[in-house]
Parts: sequence; structure tokens; C-alpha cells
Amino acid sequence: MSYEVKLKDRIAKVEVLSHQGDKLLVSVDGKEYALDFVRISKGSYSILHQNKSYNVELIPVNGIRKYDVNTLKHTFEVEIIDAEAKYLANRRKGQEDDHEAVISSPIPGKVVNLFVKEGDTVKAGQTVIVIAAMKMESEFKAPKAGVVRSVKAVEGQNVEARQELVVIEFK
Amino acid sequence: MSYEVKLKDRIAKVEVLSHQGDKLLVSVDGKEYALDFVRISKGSYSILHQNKSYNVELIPVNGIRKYDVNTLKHTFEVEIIDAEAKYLANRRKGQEDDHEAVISSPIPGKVVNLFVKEGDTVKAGQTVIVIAAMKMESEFKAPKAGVVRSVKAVEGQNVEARQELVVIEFK
Amino acid sequence: MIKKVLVANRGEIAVRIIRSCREMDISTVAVYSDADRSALHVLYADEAWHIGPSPSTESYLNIENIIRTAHLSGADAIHPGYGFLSENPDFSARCREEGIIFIGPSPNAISMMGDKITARTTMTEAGVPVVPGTKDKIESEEEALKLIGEIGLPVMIKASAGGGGKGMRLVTSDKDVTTALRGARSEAGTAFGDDSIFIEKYIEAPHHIEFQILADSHGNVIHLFERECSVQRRHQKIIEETPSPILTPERRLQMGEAAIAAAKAVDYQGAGTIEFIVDQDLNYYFLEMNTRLQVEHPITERVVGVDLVKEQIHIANGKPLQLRQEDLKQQGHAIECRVYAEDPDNNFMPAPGKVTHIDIPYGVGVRVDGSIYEGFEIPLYYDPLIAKLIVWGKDRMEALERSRRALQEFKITGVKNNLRFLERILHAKDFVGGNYTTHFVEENKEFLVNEFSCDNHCEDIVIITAFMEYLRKIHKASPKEMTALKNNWKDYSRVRSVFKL
Amino acid sequence: MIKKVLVANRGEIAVRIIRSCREMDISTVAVYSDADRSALHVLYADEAWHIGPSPSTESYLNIENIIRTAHLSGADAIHPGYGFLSENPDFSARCREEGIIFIGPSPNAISMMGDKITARTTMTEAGVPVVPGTKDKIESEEEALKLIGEIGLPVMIKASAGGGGKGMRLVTSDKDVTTALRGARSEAGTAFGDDSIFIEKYIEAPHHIEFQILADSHGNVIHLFERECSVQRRHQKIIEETPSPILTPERRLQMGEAAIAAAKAVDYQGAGTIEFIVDQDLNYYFLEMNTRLQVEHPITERVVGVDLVKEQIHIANGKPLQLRQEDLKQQGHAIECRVYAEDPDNNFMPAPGKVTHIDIPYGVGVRVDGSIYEGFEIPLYYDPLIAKLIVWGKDRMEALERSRRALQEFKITGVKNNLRFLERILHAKDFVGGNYTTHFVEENKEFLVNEFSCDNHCEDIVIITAFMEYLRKIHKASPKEMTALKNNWKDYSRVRSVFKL
Repeated sequence: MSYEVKLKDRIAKVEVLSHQGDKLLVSVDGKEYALDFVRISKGSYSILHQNKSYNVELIPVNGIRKYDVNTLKHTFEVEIIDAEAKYLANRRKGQEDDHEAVISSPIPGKVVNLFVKEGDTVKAGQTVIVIAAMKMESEFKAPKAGVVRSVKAVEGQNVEARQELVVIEFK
Repeated sequence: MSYEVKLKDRIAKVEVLSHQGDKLLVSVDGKEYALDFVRISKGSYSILHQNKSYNVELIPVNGIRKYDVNTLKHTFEVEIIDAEAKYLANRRKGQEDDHEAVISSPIPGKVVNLFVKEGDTVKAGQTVIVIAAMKMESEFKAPKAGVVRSVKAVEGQNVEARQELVVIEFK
Repeated sequence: MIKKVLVANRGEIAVRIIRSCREMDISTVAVYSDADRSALHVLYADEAWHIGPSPSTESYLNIENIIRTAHLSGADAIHPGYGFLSENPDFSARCREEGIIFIGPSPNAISMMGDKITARTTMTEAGVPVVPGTKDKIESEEEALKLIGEIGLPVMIKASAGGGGKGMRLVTSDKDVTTALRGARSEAGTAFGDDSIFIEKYIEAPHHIEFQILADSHGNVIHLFERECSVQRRHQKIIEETPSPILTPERRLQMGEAAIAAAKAVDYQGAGTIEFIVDQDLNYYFLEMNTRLQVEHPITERVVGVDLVKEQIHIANGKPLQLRQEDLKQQGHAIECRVYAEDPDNNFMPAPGKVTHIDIPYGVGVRVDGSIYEGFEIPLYYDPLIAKLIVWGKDRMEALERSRRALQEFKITGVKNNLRFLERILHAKDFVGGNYTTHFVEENKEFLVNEFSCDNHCEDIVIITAFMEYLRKIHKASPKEMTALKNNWKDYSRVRSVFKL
Repeated sequence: MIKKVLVANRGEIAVRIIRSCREMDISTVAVYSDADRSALHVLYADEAWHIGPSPSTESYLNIENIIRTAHLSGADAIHPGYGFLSENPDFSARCREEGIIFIGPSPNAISMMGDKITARTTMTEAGVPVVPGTKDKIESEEEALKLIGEIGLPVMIKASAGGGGKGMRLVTSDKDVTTALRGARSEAGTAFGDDSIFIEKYIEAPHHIEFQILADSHGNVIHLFERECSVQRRHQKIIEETPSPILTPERRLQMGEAAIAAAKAVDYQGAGTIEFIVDQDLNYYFLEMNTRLQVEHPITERVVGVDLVKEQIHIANGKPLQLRQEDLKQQGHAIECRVYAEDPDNNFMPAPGKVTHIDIPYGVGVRVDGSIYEGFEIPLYYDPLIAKLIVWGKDRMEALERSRRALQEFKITGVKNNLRFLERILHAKDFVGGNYTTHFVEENKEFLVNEFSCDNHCEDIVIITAFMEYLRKIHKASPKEMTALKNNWKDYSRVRSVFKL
């Protein structure tokens, strides 16, 4: 009866040991927690652990497996890994393509600066292109060292969302 | 296909004449309204009527027939009168008892002042008893002129919620 | 230096104290009763400890449980807030014995100000004016006449053993003195078997004006000007403002000095408030001292530019005051509206229950301190104060206009509340004019319970919207029923010719 | 007197303007594009009129539609906010022609300040310092050497025809002057076929400091002190504060006078801002004038105690300024944090989308101006600024600590945002120290994108809570599955012995 839960890079094994009223005993990666666990309103919980007070807000992201989570001091993205999630993750892995990077903008914008041309060698972290969108400028950098294989953007011109702008082939 | 809707003492006849996209044509007590009618989030509507902007929040009260309603400047209680509501209203009417008033407190408290005793004659609006609850004092008045038939409260003593305190028989 | 504070309180004041602690990097310990497990102060503090059942006598007033929790949690100081144990000298003393810093005055200062007669005597000795009259019984008519001559009319004659208005006589004219004296004594004798009486100056149109003071452990005492608190219902303050619209600069100076003298007379330390009763000619009389933070402290914070909770903590840490009297100024004007969960249409009965929806006002000059959230169940065991709206403006008129704007935007749904009643007060002529007394609410009763009239069409729009939401829900509940309805609509639109905007 | 204002803008500034109008009992008209039917300014205004499709060129920049709407709605004045048409001289002129009051300066003042070269010349004539250098091309080496001698090192040599850094040389030492000149000219010649150059004083560690001014139609001009705006990313301001931590009282006085002189030089009316570039030795140079309200105006409102929108309206009504320079004071310290819907982890790319949840900070000294609500879909057509946090403290340290507290409580869920990035800035040593330049964000990049480390256990608590919510939902979705689960739990508790707190 244990599940895996993903938070950032960590995948934790969670197991409910007992749950009576507000008293919850649960283990995370083998570590036991005795909690006073109260649902205070929709998506909002108050947890006392050794009298430390945690106020946890859960905002579901598409369905019941993923949550944006707020505590007083932090924000997280958390995912419950059930069978469906495992299947999807495995399928993604198979498709992963790690020999090149396609740089594109998630929303429409305008090319402010284009710093590379086809055939240029780029270092990891080097700024390749600057896009202005919603009045803000965003710098796009090369994720790894490589060579510019193609450039589809022109300085001063508009680009569509998800349009291929620059392709970098990794060395 | 028309319904009755209750707001304060008014019962209005409402009828939807047409509804296409955001354009709503509706009549209230025979008066026609052509509205730009948009649901902006759960329980919240934006209505433009001849370019006047109304932001209406609806908070359901036990079910789907009653709402607490907020506009920018006002708050209301509104009730949709369907068959069930009509039945209940009729039944209530039959039971109504208008020859006496039973004064009681909706929450527990303490009797601060008791101004009447059995047999006293009281005027309409005369303060009969003062109850302190949640640190606040509330004055209870006689709704109509009458005679005090019974007094179950004692100054300085605690009373329960909905306990009978004073009964006034109307003249 | 204080590192961890236990807040021995609940509601908005507990949350407000935790906020300032957090800014000072001080850890906070909330305590809670059974009824308050989900209360905001519990959610917001670093730690939360259960201290007993719901009735406050068994939790928030339970000194033993609170002291024990302070030790268990390792708190080195306790902030009592207002109400509950804040003016209990035994609690202040007990903290000292236990080696816990009590963020407030000494037990002795609390005791001296807590006892009306000691306070009155102490103030008289310190040269602070008290309401003229006597607290000793008067047994002869000669004595009474002599005293009335000294005090001057009007006076109130009260039966020593009295209560419920029996044996009370208000005397406003010389010719009535003897009749009233005899009547009062005879009535008192009949009712209580004791015909001795008290005589006190009667303040006809009283204003309740209080001064905020701060006193450190090095003998420095300053005042942070006044708060006008005359808008009251049954001795419960509803709206406060600062500066008082009736005080003159000269009188403000005098009363500020009197407040400082009052605090010095009891060797006061911490934040405190000297309450005065002020008549139409600006004569002022000491009423009592509140030896704690007041509900209405934020309006002083706003116009003086100070965080009073932080000042309390600095004083408790033994630091000398950084503020100097000559540097302090009242900047602009601030108004506080107290939001109560109560029903103005039903005897102002407190209205516990579940908050289903809140709209909070924002923008320039607006502060809201509260303790509720959507889904919160207001318990019936405690004070129904659920929020405070504190509004600042460059002058009284702006503060008033902004308060109206903010109240208009403020909505609390699910529990009855006095928001609309507050809004009415801000439109009442007497309030707008600025010269209102403690009789204001009583005198304006009818105006205050009236409703604001609705814009043209606005009722109809509300009716339509509620109806459309109802149809939407029926539709979701039973698609079949709705299909029939839809067809009906089509019929209608065919008959009536299609409408286009 | 203005009775009805059309707000030719959207977002937080439109809402903010409507608030002040409402306090002044002025009716408000919102305008909206297709994308903004559900935007907050539409919901909040008294009237709302559609003015065109989503792209701003067809709606918020469409002068014809806006003028027509003003006439149709009977608005007697237009407030342009910031951005969009606020600095468009044609729009200001058009309003005049149509008999509509433009709440802003004359077309002429906008034009003069809008053209860099005219502005530079006008300022020089008015005795306001500009960055030393030339805007005329230099064609000979002798001329260049002479000019560098006058300006003093360091200087920046720029190709007249330049762009993209080509033909640019920074010269910091005498011995490099000739080499740099020749290099720049040769590079410029190769790249652009034109080897003429500009020379400008190079400001090594520049501060961006601006002064707020107010000018009425009677020739009165005052300044409301400065705002320090050096925390920028790609010329976009992120955090502003006032007072500037680096200005001395003397320099503040001088710059204030320069700002007033600048405004007078163009016969300015309304609210405006003079931007200066300031070096480490507090030399200051006119950069440009913003002939409108600034995004960051609330920090000035807070420390000076004034509502700038109301002042704009008073000026537009032809009233003389009520504020006098000698009465103005900076009270305490204010910091503004701009909340953008952008992804700091992904090149600060704007992040339109649906807001699913908001937690807003409250309490003493905190103001939030915003334009979003839960369920609101941020459109991708406009600026991603969604809220501003304005925090006041009695001094810089308190404002800083309070801003941290407020940011910690501020949560916007559903869309990526820079709230945690802002929080990091307030913990960066250079920012805390107060002497930061416009290079601050670049220099602190690594520190700023790091995350705050989690308390002990806090990750585990988050994991547990999300998991329990998941189980709860599964349970609701399929009771059968959950029953099995429950039995399983029972088994576990039997095996492991029942736990009690």
C-alpha cells in the first residue's frame, strides 16, 4: 500500500501506517511522522508535527495526480506517481532526444537580438537569441556547447509561439 | 417557462427570452433587459447593461435555490421560488402563530438586564431583556404591545441557545 | 533579547502580533483551544500548542496551561494581546516568577490601574483631572448641597446601594436641587433600605478620547497622541479615528502631558492607553487606564508611523525608547472600522457560523487586519470581532471618502456582519460633521439601520443573475430537464424575433 | 470640474485610477479589448465599453475608438495611465480638439521630452546636467582626443552607424585612447562603411534615480523627492525604493531643483518623472522625462502622503497645487516589488495563463495593487505585470524586513511568476547593503535564481499532504477502491501497534 511521490528531483516512498480522526501516522522514505492532520477548507490543510505548524495549500494541476503546493515559506510542484504516471514516464524516456536543442519561444514575440548564425560554435550558457514578448525581453541560452545547425529567426521580425528559431547540435 | 424570484419583500416574475453566447434577453416583471452576460469564475458573473458594469457574486445557501448575492455596492438574499419552495411556504403559513412572541437568544449567553416580570404590560419596541454573548450585549424588544405571560430568565444567570426567556401575549 | 514569543491570545490580534515578530525574526508559538484548531493564528504561527477546551476559562484564561506551554516550547516571552489575561496582575506576576518575560507592565501597575478607587486617588495625586464628585457616601442634605455648589451643575445623584436606575436623579437647574436630593434619597431608602447617595458631575455630551503612551524601563515616557472613540454601542467601540476632530492643539498638548503624568504615577512600562471623558467645552477627566495594547492601536500606528507591537518588544527587551516626543507628529488622518460577526437587524446578536466568501478591499491607504478565511467557522465562545479596516487619508475628508470606498468593496458572506451598518455610520451627518458624542449611535439609530437604495435596474440584474445560476445548476443536475427548457427558449425566440445587441 | 473619467488603459493601473475616482465621487468608464472582457478593470468600473480586438494596436492604441467611446459615454476627461497612449502627443492633441480633458501634459511638452535630441538640448539650456559627450559625429582623431580631454576618462566610443556592440570601445586609461579610437573607427568602417564615431562619458557604476514632480496650470512646480530604480533586468525595473539609500540631503536638494527646472523648461503640467543616471560620486545626469504616471508611483505616495492620481485630477481641473515644497517630507521608507507573470527559471519568459489561487499579504505597512483574481486568465497580448507590492517601514531596515515577510506570504498559483525571485533580491547582500547599481541583477544572477532551502521535514510534510489529498480524491472517485485501502490501513495499524499522540 505504498506510493511514490515526486518533489523536484526526489522520488519519495510514502506509506500510511494509521489514520484515526486527526491523528495520522505515515512514513516517508522509511522515516515515521506522527501528525495532527486537519483539512481546514478545500485544498487546504493544517499539519502539526511536534507542535510545528505547517499550513499547506494544494492546487490541483490537471486532475488528481499533480499539485502546486504552497507552504508559508515555500512553493513546490508535487506529483503522485501511480501506474498511469509510470507508464507515461517510461514512454517519454524512450522518445527523449539529447543530441540537439531546438530553441523556441512558448509565446509569440519579436526577435530583439540574434547573436549567432549557421555554423557558429557556441559555449554552454552562451546567449543565442533575445525575444521580446508581452513587453519583456527574454534571453535564450545554449544548454550545452555545440554548433548552430540552423537559424530560422531574423532580428527585428516577429515569431510565432513554439516556432523553431535556432537549432544547436551538441558536440 | 417563467419563474418567480424573491428579493426582500418583492417577488419578481423572470423569463428568459433568448440566450445566444454572451447575449441574453430576459424579462423581469415584464421589463425587458438586453444583457452582455458572462460567467467569469465560479459563482461570479459580469453583466453589462447599456454599458453599465455589474459584477455579481452568488454564494449558494444550502442547495441551489437560495443565494447570498454581492454587487459592488450592495448585498442581497435571493430565493428562486420553484414548486418545492411554494409548497414549503404554504405549509409555513398554515402554522404561523401570531398571537404571542417567544423571546430567545440564538446563541448561549448571560442575562445582563431583565426589565419585565410576569403580568407587566409592554409597549411595541420596549426593551424586555438584554443578553450578553460573545462579549457583546444585545437588546431584545417586544415586537408588538402586549402582556408578559411568562419569564424564564434571571438577571445575572446564563441561558442556553434557543431557550425560552420571555413570552409576550399580544393584545 | 527575546527569541521566541508565546502569544497568549487568538483572533486578529494574535495574527497581528505574529506578523511583527516574524519581521523581527522572532519565533512564534500559538496556543489554541479545542474550538480553535483551524483558527488563523494556529495556521500562521511557527508552532501551535493545544491548551484546553473551548471555554476561555479553561484555555485562554488558564494560567497554568499557558505557563507550562511556554516552558515546553522554550518561549522566553509571552505577549498577552488584549482581553483574556492581558490585564491580570497575577499572570504578569506569575510570568516573572517563572523567568518568562511578560510583554506588558508590572503586576503593580496593572493592579493600581485595575482598581477604580486606587486609580482615581492616584490620578488625583498626580494632578490628572478626574470627574468631579465623591466616591464617599453622603448622608446629609447640607453636605450634598455644599458639594453640588463646588462641582457645579449639571450633576447626577446616585444611590450608594443603587442599580437599575433607581434612586438616580439628573439635576440641571438650581431650583430642582433640593427636590431631586430628597426624591433620590427617599427612592433609594425605599428600594434598598439605605438612603445614602453619591454625587458626580454629569457630562452631558461626552466624548471618549484616549491617549496612547509608551514607557520604557529607563523612565522615558512619551505619548503618541489621541484616538477619538465616541462611536459606541452599549460601551462597545465601533469606529475610532485620529486625530480627534474636536481637540485643539493646546488641549491635545495638555491631555498628552496628563497621560504621561498618569503613566509615570504608576511607574508604567510598555504600551498603555489613558482614557478620558471630554465634554463639549473640552474639559477632560481621567476615566481609566488600559494597561495593554488596544484593539484600535493601528490608527495610531498609521498616523504616527510606528509599529506598536515592535515597540512593546523593544521595551520588554529593556531597550530605551528610540522615539522622542519632539519628533512625533500626526501625519494625516486614520479611521478604524471594527467588523463584527453580528446581526444589526436582530438586536446586534453575535452571529457565529461559517464564512463562505470574502472580498477584501485594497489600494492606497487601506489596511485590513483579520482572522477569518473562506471556509472558517467562527466559534461562538469568543469575541465576534473578525476584522478591522484601517484607512488613512491626507486629511479627515479623504480618510472618510476612502473608508466609504473600502467598505463598499468589503464583503463577508455566510455570517451576518455589520459592514453595511459601518458604511451607514460613515454617511451619517453627525459623523461626517465630526462633532459626535457617545450618544451618536443611539441618536442616529433609525438612519443607521436603513439600507442604501439600489441603483436603477440593480435589483433586476441581481434577480436575473441568481436565476441564470439556478438554471445552470438545474442543467448540470439533470440534462434532460434542461433540454426541454432549451427548446422552450427556442420557441420563445422564434415568436419574439431574435434579439441582437 | 471633471465628473466622468474614461480610463484608456487596463490592468492594475486602470483599477488603481478607478479607485481614486470612486473616492472623489467621479464616475468611471472602462474600455476593453476582446481579450479583456473579464478583466478586473471592466468588473470594477461603473461602465465598460468594448473598443476593439485583442492586439493593442487595434484597441488600447486605437485613438479613434477611444475618442468615440468618450463621446458616447459622456466622459469629460480621459486618464491614459502609463504605457499605451500616455506619451502620445497626437492623442493629447486630439483630446483637446474634441473638447475632452486629457489628464496629462500638453502635446508640446510630450513631444519635446519624447525626442531625445530636443530633450537633451532643452535640458542643457535649462542648466540641467546631461551625460557629457557629443551627439554630433566626430570625423577626425584630433577632434576626438580634444573631446576626451574635456570629458575625462572613462569614455565610451561608439560607431555613429553602430549597433550590436560593433565599433564600441570602453577607454579607462590614457595610454589606450589612441589605440581604442583607431580600433573603433576601423571596425566601424568595416562593419558599416562609415567610420565616424560618438564619444560619451562612461558611467561605470550607474544608479537609476528619478524624481517625481507635480506641476499645475498656474506655474507652480514641486518635486516629491526621488525613487531609486536601479534593480533592473534588461532595462525593466523590478524593485524600487524611496528614499534612495545613496543620496545625501544636499544632493537630493540639488537634484530636486534640477527636476523642477527640467519640468519648467517644457512648461509642464501634471505629474511627471525626471530620470537621472547617477554615478558613485553622486554626479547626476538627465536621462529622460516620463510625461505620465509611473508604475512605481505608489512608493512616493506612501512616504510623502499623497494620492498622485487625485493630484493629477485636481491639476486637470485647473486647481492650484495645495502642496507646498517646504511642507513636504519623506516619512520613513517604502519599497515596491513588481510581480510579473514570468518564469525566472526559463529566461524570464512571460507566462500567460489561468490564475488558480492567490494568497495576498496583509497587515501593517502593506499595500497590494493588482489586476488578477482566482480564475482570471492572463492574456498574452499585454504587459505581464500583474501586481505590485508596496511596503512601508519607519526606516529602510524595517521596510526590508516587512517586504520579506509580505513576499513570503504572497502566493500566486497557476501561472509562473517572479515572487520567489523578488524574495531572493531582498536577501542579496548588495541589495541589503543599499549601494547597488543597474548591474545588480546581472552581478547577482546565481544568487538570485537559487532557491530558499526548506526547513527540516518540510519537504516530507508537503509530500504527505499531497498524497493524502490524492487518496481523498481517489476515495471520492471510487468508494470501492478506498474501502480496500482502508482495510489495508487497519491491517497496518494492527501490525505496528496503534499510535497515539
